[in-house]
Amino acid sequence: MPEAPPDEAPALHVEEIDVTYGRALSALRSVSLTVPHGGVVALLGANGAGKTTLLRAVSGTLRLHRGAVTAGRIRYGGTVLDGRDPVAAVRAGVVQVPEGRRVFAGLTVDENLRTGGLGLSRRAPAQVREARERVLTLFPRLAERHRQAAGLLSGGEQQMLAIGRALMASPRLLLLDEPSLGLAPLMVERIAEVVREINAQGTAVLLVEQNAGMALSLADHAHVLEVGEVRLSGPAAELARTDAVRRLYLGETADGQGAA
Amino acid sequence: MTARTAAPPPLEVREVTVRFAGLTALDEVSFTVAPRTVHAVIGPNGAGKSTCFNVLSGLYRPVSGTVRLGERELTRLAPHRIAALGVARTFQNIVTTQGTVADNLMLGRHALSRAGFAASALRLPRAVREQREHLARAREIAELTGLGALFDTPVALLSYGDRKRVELARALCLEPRVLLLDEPVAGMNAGERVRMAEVVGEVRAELGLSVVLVEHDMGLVMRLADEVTVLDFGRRIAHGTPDQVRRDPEVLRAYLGTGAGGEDAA
Amino acid sequence: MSDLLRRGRLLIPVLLLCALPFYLDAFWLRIGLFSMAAAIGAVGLGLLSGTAGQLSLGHAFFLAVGAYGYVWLAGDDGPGLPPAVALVLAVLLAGAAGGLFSPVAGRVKGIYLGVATLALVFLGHHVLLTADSVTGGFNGSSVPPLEVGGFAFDQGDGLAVLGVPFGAEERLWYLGLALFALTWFTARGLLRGRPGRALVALRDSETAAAVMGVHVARYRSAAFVVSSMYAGLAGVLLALAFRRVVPDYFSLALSVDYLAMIVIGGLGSVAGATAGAVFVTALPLLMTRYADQLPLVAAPGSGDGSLGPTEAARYLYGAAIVVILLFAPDGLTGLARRARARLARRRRPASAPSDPGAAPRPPATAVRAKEHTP
Amino acid sequence: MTGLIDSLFNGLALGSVYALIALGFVTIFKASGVLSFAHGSLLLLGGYLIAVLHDELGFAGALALAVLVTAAVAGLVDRVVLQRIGADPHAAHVATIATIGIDIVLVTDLARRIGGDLLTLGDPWGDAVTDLGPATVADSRIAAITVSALAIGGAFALFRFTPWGLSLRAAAEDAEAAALMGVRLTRVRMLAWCLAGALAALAAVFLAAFPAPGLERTTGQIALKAFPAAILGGMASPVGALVGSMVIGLTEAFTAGYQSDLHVLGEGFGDVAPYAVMVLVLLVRPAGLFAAKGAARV
Amino acid sequence: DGDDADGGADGVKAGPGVSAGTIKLGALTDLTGPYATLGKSIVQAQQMWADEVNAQGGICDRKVQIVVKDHGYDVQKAVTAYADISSDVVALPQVIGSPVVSALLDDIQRDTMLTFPQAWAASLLGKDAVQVLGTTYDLDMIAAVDFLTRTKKVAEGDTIGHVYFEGDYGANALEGSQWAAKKAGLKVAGQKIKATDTDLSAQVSALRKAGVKAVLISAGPAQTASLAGVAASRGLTVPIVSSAPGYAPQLMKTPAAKALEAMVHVVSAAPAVSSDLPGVKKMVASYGKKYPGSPVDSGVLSGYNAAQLLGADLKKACESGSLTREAVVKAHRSQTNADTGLGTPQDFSDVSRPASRSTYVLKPDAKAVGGIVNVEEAHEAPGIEEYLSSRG
Ligand SMILES: Nc1ncnc2c1ncn2[C@@H]1O[C@H](COP(=O)(O)OP(=O)(O)OP(=O)(O)O)[C@@H](O)[C@H]1O
Ligand SMILES: Nc1ncnc2c1ncn2[C@@H]1O[C@H](COP(=O)(O)OP(=O)(O)OP(=O)(O)O)[C@@H](O)[C@H]1O
Ligand SMILES: [Mg+2]
Ligand SMILES: [Mg+2]
Repeated sequence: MPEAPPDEAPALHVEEIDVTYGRALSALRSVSLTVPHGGVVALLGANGAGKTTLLRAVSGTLRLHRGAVTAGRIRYGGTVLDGRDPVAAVRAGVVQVPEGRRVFAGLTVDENLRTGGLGLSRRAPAQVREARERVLTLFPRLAERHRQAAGLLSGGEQQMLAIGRALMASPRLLLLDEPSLGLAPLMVERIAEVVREINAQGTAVLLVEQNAGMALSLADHAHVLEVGEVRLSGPAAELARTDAVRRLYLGETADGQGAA
Repeated sequence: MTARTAAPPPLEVREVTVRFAGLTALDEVSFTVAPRTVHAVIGPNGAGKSTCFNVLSGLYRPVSGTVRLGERELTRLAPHRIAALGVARTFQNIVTTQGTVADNLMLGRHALSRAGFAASALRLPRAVREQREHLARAREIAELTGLGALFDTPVALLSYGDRKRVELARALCLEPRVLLLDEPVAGMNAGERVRMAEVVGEVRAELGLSVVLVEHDMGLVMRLADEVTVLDFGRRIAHGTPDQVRRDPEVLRAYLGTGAGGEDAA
Repeated sequence: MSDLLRRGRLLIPVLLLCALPFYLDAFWLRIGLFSMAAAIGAVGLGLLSGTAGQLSLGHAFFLAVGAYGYVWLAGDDGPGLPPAVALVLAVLLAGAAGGLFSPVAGRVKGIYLGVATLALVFLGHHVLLTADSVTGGFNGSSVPPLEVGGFAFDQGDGLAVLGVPFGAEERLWYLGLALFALTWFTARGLLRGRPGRALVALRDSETAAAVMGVHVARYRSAAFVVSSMYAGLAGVLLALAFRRVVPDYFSLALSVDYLAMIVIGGLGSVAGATAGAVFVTALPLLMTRYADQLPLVAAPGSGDGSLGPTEAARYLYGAAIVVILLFAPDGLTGLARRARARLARRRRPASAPSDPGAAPRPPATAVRAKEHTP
Repeated sequence: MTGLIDSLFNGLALGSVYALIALGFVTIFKASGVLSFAHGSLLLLGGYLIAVLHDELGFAGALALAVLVTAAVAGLVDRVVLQRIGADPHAAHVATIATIGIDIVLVTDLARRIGGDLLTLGDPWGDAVTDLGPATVADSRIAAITVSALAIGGAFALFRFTPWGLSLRAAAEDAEAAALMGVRLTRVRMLAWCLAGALAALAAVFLAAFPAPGLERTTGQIALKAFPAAILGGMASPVGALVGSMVIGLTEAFTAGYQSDLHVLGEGFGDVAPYAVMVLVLLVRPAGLFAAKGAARV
Repeated sequence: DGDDADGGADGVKAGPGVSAGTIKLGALTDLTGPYATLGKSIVQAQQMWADEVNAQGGICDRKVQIVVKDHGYDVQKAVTAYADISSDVVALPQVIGSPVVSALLDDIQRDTMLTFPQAWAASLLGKDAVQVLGTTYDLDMIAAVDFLTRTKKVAEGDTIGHVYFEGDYGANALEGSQWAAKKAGLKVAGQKIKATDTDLSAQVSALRKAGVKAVLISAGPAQTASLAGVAASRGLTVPIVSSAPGYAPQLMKTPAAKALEAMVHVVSAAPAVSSDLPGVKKMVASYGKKYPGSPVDSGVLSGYNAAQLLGADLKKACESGSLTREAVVKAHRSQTNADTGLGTPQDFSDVSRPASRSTYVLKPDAKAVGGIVNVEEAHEAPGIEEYLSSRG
């Protein structure tokens, strides 16, 4: 298959895509967004807005859900991603951390990490070890449990593993689907740091979050999806100030317990 | 119909210990859930909260310690017996069955309905009537939890957050006296969390049940909980009202982090 | 209202089925009879494998229990009960046999149970051969005709209705029809009622089911018992159709056929099981009869290398299974559902695209929330 | 004494042939969740190819070619038919039934070609035997034991250590997540079928070789005996397949060898005993001896 | 179907399967199942017979026609096939597969459809319409034991093994061997096997453990080959005597051929196809001409024999002026010394007794036609009468 031409500053361009499930149910309508090289872009939206769907479209797993991109283009650097299989995405350096972790329950933590590199054509053991070191320094907890079956880890532990697993493929663009899902506040901070760190190391991030506070604090650019369409988009800081976002996603009017 | 009106008996957890190959997931944990209160169990990931739920609902057997609902000892009971006593739970991960929302809610009515194989096979009038009544009640509960519109949609087609609602609704269909919620609002945005919080508040008031709540959203915990128990590495490190707990240095260190409880409406 | 409509839609096929004996000859009636018997058995298996997700390769065994149970109970070397009573007892006997297996059926899951039940087929066959005082051994024994209120379901006196001679086939046809109707009614009641839902829950998530108050082991075994009872009934009907029972018929191949029926028909629905049963039963018989009319199929035994009808039939049958599943993984019912949806859309093209029929059920993977991701 | 040793060797030999087949079942099941009813026909295909080819190519050549072709056919069956039917493991039961159809077609065709003949595979062992003190063992048996030992070891290594093995196990756990990691689901799965096909062809050799008179149209049916073996083993690991097969093989050999002492259970109990044993084991361990550790939790 | 078609001009009363111009016979055979080889041979042999008869003007001035239905050893198919053809055939010169025969017994009796099953179990005796041709399995085995003792291969007090198929073939054979063994003061070590067991190592171990001096086998060719091969390789070089269905010429192409020639004898009601009975020679010759390339095995012989016997019955019925099924059965039962020149004459008058009691002893021989040669001419083993009366 055509590999992505080694492209110095690849960016993700999602151009006016429509997505339908089972030839009938339309989940996204002419959605566009761009993740610049090395940038962090947040994607907010209510349940069912289509956030996960968008990620599926990019990572090429729509087909597994009887879904398809029916219009528009998805390009990453030189590679066209829409209608391709996940391998193409991984090869191009785009790796998704699925919603709800989806670690391989029966495999040990170690083996889960090893699966991270599977998409890539042969890598030097040194590289692999390096990647592994990096992950384990990010998540010491995993090092402690590396022989345990992943299915027996706690929610948070699994989330770390899921991210770690993705990082093993040393992606250039990381698609995170609700990484804070079910994580303790402390851990949410950790993840936030991790995201920053990963980003600092040059990996772009497309971050789907319900925790708008965290998302907006991380992202430099943000989009808000509503029932399949982009409702708002702009610099994160600005969005954080619009009432719609404050009310719906930062839950401020609810009571004082808003995001910082 | 069968909404249990009598005040639920207290739920006492006494020195429960659970071990898995190598690690102690729960270490002599004790707490009591007073009738009609919301009791939050919080703690870092891997502290043992879900394990605790699994003990309460009979999925795990503790190596020592007891769990009592009133004078009934739960520790040795099979899950379905515990359910029959009116203890319902949701799962942190979503565990729904195939079929529509309705099907799932009707499963919730299982323990409350009687029709056996023979009765259903021969469609005896009482079985038919029973079915109709329970369906009606299920619909009410769906409305209550904001699933009314999705009542006949296959669960498979729902988004994550909606499936969470299905779980809550299914648990409520059991007309529980004690409701165990494992991270009910995970994966919802602030707006929806507020709605969910309201729902929990309502049912608690309406049906007068005790709620045990596991949640990482401190905002929600503060809003709902009457009492909070904090676990870390399977041990109970703090206990008290939300405000006490929230200021507890141990808790700050182990759980909330320097950013304090404020950071995470979500 | 809609209920009435549905009743109405049911009425037509029922009438049709009742009229058939006046137009079809023995050969066709026989095939129909076999199909109805198979359908009863398939519905039972569908309940177990389709609804409760418990695979069973032991169905042939329970068919045998039913068939032999009836023969022995009604026969002279048995207690020689009135056949009608024997029929009922035979069904219960099959149920009991299922019950005896419930320690396994309640504990063992999915394909493990499937292969475990293999044992039943072989054990059963072994017993049928060794206990020849009861079973008549290898040569089997002949089946006493059923009699209800003095009316015998066999060749009998040259009774003729509307000038059509009513032989065994015609009479048994109506018996089969009645029993099948019973099956249809009860099975649908089960599926749509409380037990059905509990079983589905069991299949999808044991934990969820248990926590919602389903007694896991009991329901597993209950499903097994019920399905064996349907199998038993099917067995009796088959015995009556054959007029003789022989051990070799109740082989593993038979079990496999039943499995094929429910999947080809479409899992989880009574209609599906029925459709599948007709397909799997009738097709090979018809093909073996008419294959020699196909091109390049020679009459049996003529010359070397020539393709005999049976072979041709086997080829076609095998191919048919594959092709159907290729184009309708959700079985014949799925095919029907989609066809109906397409028609509906043709009728009102403006309609919203998302009607249940059109959207293929999402893959089960999307459904099964993994139990292990906390 | 000699009786005992004899039965022991028969059992081991039998077991090791079953192991080759059971391993096929396990691999296929892991990769696609399918319980393959077409395995018997693949086995027959392999045997038939060797039988017709060994004259020109000699045994080794014929074997090599047969293994390749059978593997290819198995792979194609999966890729062209089964994966079209439904790649996700929960549609597996449909594919399972499809394998019945495939089996029917293949067997019918091969049976037509074989007719009533007893085909010989021209294997090097002939009816040679080796005298091991108390027992004489057919060389073909010794070969069977060695080969399957190697095959099992190889498969084990494949599963544990190679990327393919890892991909296979990952995909078995969660296809979508595996895909996200860049696992080529279709290819991984297809390769698994190829492996199973190759093993089937290999097994055919020993099923038709000496103590048996040759390859018959019905030889494929013996694959059935490997079902209980695979299940006993837990459908999860090659090791399980091996142990399960040995249990079945030995049970069969001993019950047959001591039939006269068991006639209380009725003559010919030997054919039933393996299944009886399987049921007993499942009663104690519902998911087989080497069931995948209960990694499920909530 | 020409039920009440009262014959043609010739005034012969006709019945089902008989019209003015043709007599239809049925064959429920197995061309695609485990007995495909046997089925093919019989079908071809009987077709050849029909052609010959028709060439000579047919029977009763009617052409003979055989309707062949292949059930592939599937009972359900067989039952449907029978229902399909029963109304327009007069008799069944071939029905393969004991389970099939058993499944059809009642219908056959009801329709008084003269039937020659290709199965030789004593359990099929005593049915008016069903005729087992030649000896039954048990008689063959009695002859086998007699052969072993007479030729001093075993002596009083020895143990002999008997490997037999489950089902009535094996069971009936075992009856015979056990009875004969008891008389000769021998012990029998039985080994029951299935048609799918083609590797008899375990059984051989068991037999060796039992210290047998000879082995009887009532199974299929594959099993006989395996038995001989394994026994030889395990140094259990004892005489083996097989029932007729346990041998097929194809075995001579297997590695076991040596062992077979060295150790095996076959007991059969029919002579070896290589025997020099004029009838057999003629038949073999014309079969070879008609079906070059098809092996000439015992199936051919028994099939052709059955056809000829039926032909005789039909002629007789014709002479008596009626070709109804009842008449055909009656004609058949009136044959007390039917000799086709293909073996021993047969007596069909007593429903409960085997039609013949004398058995040939044969021996595999790679070079001979049909891979087998006569060793002993047909003779009735001593004690047969006693056995039959004891069985009542
Ligand atoms: N497999 C599927 N088949 C059909 N429809 C689907 C499927 N998955 C999602 N949908 C529908 O597509 C829409 C978007 O779903 P999606 O999961 O992308 O929402 P989301 O933004 O991720 O919500 P959440 O925050 O709850 O995860 C929803 O209406 C959902 O019902
Ligand atoms: N079935 C099991 N077998 C082995 N270890 C287990 C099992 N279940 C839980 N554990 C371990 O027990 C510890 C507590 O797990 P638990 O799921 O209760 O944590 P938690 O408090 O729910 O965390 P989270 O908030 O992330 O859900 C974890 O370290 C986990 O690895
Ligand atoms: Mg989502
Ligand atoms: Mg938890």
